[in-house]
Amino acid sequence: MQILIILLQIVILLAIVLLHVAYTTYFERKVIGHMQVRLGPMTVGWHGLLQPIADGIKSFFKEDIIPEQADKPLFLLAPVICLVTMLASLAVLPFAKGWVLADINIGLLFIFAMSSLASYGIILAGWASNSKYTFLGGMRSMAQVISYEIPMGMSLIGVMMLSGSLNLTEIVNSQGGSLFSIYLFPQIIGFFVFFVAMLAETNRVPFDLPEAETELVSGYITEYSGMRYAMFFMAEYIGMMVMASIGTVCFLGGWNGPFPIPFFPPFWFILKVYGFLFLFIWIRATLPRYRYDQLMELGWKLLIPLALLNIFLTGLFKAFF
Amino acid sequence: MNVQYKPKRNLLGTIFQVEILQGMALTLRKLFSPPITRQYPEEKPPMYPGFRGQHALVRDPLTQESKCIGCMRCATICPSRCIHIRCEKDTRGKEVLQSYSIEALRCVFCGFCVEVCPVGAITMTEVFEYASYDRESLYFNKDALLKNWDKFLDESGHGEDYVNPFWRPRGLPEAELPAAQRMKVPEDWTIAGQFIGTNLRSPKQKITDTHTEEDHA
Amino acid sequence: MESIRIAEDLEKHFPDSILEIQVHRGQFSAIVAQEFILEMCQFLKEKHKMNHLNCLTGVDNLTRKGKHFERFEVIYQLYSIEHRVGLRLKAQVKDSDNPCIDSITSLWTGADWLEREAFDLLGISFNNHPNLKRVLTPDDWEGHPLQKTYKLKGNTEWSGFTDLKEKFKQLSQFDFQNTHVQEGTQAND
Amino acid sequence: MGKINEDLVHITDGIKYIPGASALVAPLNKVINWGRAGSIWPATFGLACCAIEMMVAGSATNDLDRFGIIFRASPRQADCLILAGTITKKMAPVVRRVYDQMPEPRYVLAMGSCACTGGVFDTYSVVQGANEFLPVDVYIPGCPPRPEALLEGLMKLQEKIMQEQGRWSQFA
Amino acid sequence: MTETTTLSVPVTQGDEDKYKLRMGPQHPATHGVLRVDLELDGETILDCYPQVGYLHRGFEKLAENRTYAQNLVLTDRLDYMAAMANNVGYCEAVEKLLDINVSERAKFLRVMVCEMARLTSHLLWLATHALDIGAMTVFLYAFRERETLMELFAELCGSRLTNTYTRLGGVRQDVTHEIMMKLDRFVNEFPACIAEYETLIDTNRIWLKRTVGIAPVSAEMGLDLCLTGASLRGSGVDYDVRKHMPYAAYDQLDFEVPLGETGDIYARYRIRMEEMLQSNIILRQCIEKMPPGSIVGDDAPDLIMPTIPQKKVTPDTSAHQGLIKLIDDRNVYMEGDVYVATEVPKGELGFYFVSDSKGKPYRMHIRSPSFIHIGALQTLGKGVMVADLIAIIGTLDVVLGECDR
Repeated sequence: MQILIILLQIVILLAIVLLHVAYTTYFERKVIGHMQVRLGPMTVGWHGLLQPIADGIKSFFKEDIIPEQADKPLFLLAPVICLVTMLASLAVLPFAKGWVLADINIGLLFIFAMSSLASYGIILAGWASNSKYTFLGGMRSMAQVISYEIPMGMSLIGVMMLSGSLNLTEIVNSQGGSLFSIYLFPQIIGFFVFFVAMLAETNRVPFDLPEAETELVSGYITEYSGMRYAMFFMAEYIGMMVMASIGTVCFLGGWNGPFPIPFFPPFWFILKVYGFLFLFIWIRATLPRYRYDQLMELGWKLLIPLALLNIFLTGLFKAFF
Repeated sequence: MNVQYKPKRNLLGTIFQVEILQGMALTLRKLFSPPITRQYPEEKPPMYPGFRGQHALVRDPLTQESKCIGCMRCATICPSRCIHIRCEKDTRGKEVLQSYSIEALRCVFCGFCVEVCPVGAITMTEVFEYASYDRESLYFNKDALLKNWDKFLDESGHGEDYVNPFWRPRGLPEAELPAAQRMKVPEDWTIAGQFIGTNLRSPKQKITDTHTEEDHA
Repeated sequence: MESIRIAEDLEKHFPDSILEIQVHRGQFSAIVAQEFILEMCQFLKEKHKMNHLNCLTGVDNLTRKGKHFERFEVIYQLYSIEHRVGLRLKAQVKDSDNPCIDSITSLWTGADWLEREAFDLLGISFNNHPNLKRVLTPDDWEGHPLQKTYKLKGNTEWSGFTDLKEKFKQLSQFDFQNTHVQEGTQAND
Repeated sequence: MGKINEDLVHITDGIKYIPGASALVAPLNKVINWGRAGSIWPATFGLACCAIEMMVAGSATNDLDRFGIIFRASPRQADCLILAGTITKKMAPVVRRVYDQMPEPRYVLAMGSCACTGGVFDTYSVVQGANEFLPVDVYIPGCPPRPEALLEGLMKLQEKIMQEQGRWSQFA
Repeated sequence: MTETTTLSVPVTQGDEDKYKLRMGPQHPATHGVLRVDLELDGETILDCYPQVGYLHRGFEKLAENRTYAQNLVLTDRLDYMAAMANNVGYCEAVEKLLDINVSERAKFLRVMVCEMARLTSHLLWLATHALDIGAMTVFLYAFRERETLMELFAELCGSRLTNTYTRLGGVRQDVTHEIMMKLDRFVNEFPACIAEYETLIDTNRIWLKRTVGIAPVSAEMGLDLCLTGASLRGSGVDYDVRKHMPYAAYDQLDFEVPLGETGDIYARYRIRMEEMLQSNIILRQCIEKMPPGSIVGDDAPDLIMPTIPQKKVTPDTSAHQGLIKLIDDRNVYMEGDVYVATEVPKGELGFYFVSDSKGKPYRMHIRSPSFIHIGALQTLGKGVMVADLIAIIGTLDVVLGECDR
């Protein structure tokens, strides 16, 4: 019975998240469209509301090409790795008090582990396609993910030090005593580092080098078509949501808000996640793209020292107050 | 003249990312400004007389036939050689147009044929929506070209006295035009009413011009 | 200094090579023999500061008659940005079957591609050119299109394109429309 | 399934396979066609002048995104090839290869005189019409066509897609 | 182009430590059908070989088979981002060759459309250059203003992109009051639009990082590579055909030529931005100084030019003959050759004509700036990174229609 309930929970969660993914693409197209003084999807459904569904149907019934020279098992495996790891990270996210599938003690670590694993999917995709652009995209992604995992982890150490726990629910709860009940202000440097690293982790502008359209065609997904491409696409957007959720949990006080909402506790959580997603899109509409070596430089020469500084300051704070 | 560069970013600007925030403020402002998109199938783009669109042969209101006299000038000038004309002598020894066809898919829409036509028989209409599933249907023969003209008149609401600026270019002295092209045109198509630089106008002209400008606005 | 003075100066230095100095619509050009073209360009570049190479191209004089004209000539249009004056050299290439002239890539790197183009379209080869290959037409193209003997529609079809048409014929049986029609006929049978 | 995949792997350039699905479920057919018509993704592939008008069609004034049309850089993710410009003989094999790399169902729009018939360039190096080496679905006249004419051509293509029967992928 | 099907394993083979990448002809950032063969070490380019010819349409051969008037149509398709400027360049050259006079008003109209074409071309350059570097919104903002100009072209001459506007001895259509009012409004609003683009990129740190100090070209190097236009002026060489060999009405107008110093991508970007403002100033002067009169010169030939020189035909002798007039007994088709250069947005566009006293050019050579700029890519592309190469292709502002002809 217990298992059935958990399964039901999983199914509900997946359904909601996947629907969200679909409509995040719609949201992105609409918002970027309006920022670029145009309209975005309009004709498929009322104001283009059925657009993601049409895209999904089309992708599902599209021919699935496996290049002759590709490493077939790995080629098939790569999108699955990407998607599954991203979906797995959803398990530990607390959407509200008690609204969590697996309330484990090392929640934060688990998410890191999963997002690192997801990069295997990308690397494998780049390798297995046996094409030059995908290979370059895969390599770029590998370097990028590795060098940005470090500042990201370090930026969250401050949060861990303040809350004294790796459990995400605990982290949310411990933010009560802070300024405005969020860790954003005491951890402002940490937040900055985390935010930049988050953009890099999810391959968003200005760090979208692995799939930089004008340089590498579509980077590591150049050779994927139809449903497999859609899986990468979904993984990317779920990744965005997971990262936004971590930001919400660690820096913005999770589901806590100015006043509680009856009947629907995750309201504030979801609102904050939407805020993050909007920020992602907003940045995409505004900024140009870094160069590969500059990206590395930023990660190693700026973000890691800043994160270390943050840890040092947080330590001082902990020691004296 | 040497290029002017903007001042270098200062420390405060570097820390608070001022220039990035300015850019983001701009995009956010645009999010709430009205989009400039024309919703095409519902809203048509503005069309101006003289647009070089689908070809048509003008149907003469008197004879209900084409005005073409078969002088071959259009076929001669056509840079892509897409106009094919066949003329035959009738019983009285007069050249009569037998067939006239335009391969619309080879045409480059330069308007030379309209320009050289001495009688204003061929024209390019403001119709541009005629994509097709095959090549054959875009090979217009004489009947198709005459039908194009009827369709254009129906859709555009122009009367039969429609004047294409390509038959009667603006800004040419009347004396230089052949008789068939001396048609009645709006005031500012003639030399007398043409636009003159704002610094060169006499004070009296300025008053009349502002009047016409208001009319246009 | 005006163009005519420069041309005269050039004639003074290379008396045997200058065949004629022409003026047409106010533009000066010197018809020169091909031997010392590199030296002449160097002279103009260094002494008269003609440091900008406007244009380098070739002409096939097969159907054009002139006093000094050979079958092929190479045109060098030079310009001095400092003195605002230009001069055109028209080098007559002697051998009409195997035209060959010195390359000026050592003076202007930019002449590299212009010479390749002249080679590609007219068949004039350039001595000491670093990379004299076809540039606009495919490597296995036959003939030089701008020669007067070459027809507008081409003398022969390029093999790459005939291959492609062959391939299209083979692959078109897999096209949706075609497979569909076949199925329809089968069903009727 | 397995056999199809083998077929796919063995055809080198023209990776394509249309399983002749004879049993049709009409509503499903309709839904698939609706999905396809509602999300035509053309490959980012400009050849010459018409490509500029294609870009204008994608820009704010006309906004192809309204119809769910977004340009994909990789032909693997594209559904439609807009031949925007003159196709030369040197370029033709490349165009063909891009087409071969696209997955079924795929469509071809010939935009402008040059792509349709070669236009004014009746010369040694220009292909006289894309249909010499590609199955073209829609011809758009104009040199170049207005961006709205391209939109009209795309809507003609949507109409064509909506009338298709049984153009399913290997899932069928 | 994605080279999946013919690839070998993409790793080091034997003692060769080079990774070969063929970029294009189908690639989003090659501005058409340019192909660049790269040899990479990681992401650094060791060798770079541009390959062109994928849009070689046989212009020059075709021109030898068409009359001078018909060839005007071809020039539209050269640099299709600024067809007007090509029309003007071609007509200036043919007028020089055949010794035809241009009316004063037509000269101003030509300058006007030339500068409008410069704006459309530079806006398109800005849009694609910014898109190449990843700023996608600039693309759409720049197209917004470009569209205003395109509609003005459509209103003026009936076509948006391939205008075929000029004629030998003048232009085809006069402007109307309405067009000039719209242009006036545009000229007033345009500096604000430039400021808008600059908000997004000009001082943006990522933009600066991607452009400052990348692929610097010194003055000597620029001359050696035969660069022209903004690419040469970015290195500080004061060479602008509009000032050096004034054509149309440029000698009657007051404008400046912006010059850079460093010759890197940023300098070229700044120059083009300044050039847009200068074009705006020229347009304002055109609105102010447009002289009255006919739009064609007194001895302008008819569109259908005779293949052999003709005696003077007065217009009224035959209405049938349309605009034939005044190819008088001067021998216009005199044997000879001319080279006439004009400043198009990309650089110096030169036409070299050889006439053999017939109605068709014996030889027409087009000195296209893009062709030479792509040739320079071979030198500039060495030692930079792949992402920089994209930026360099963008900053050279090449258009393949003009390059391949």
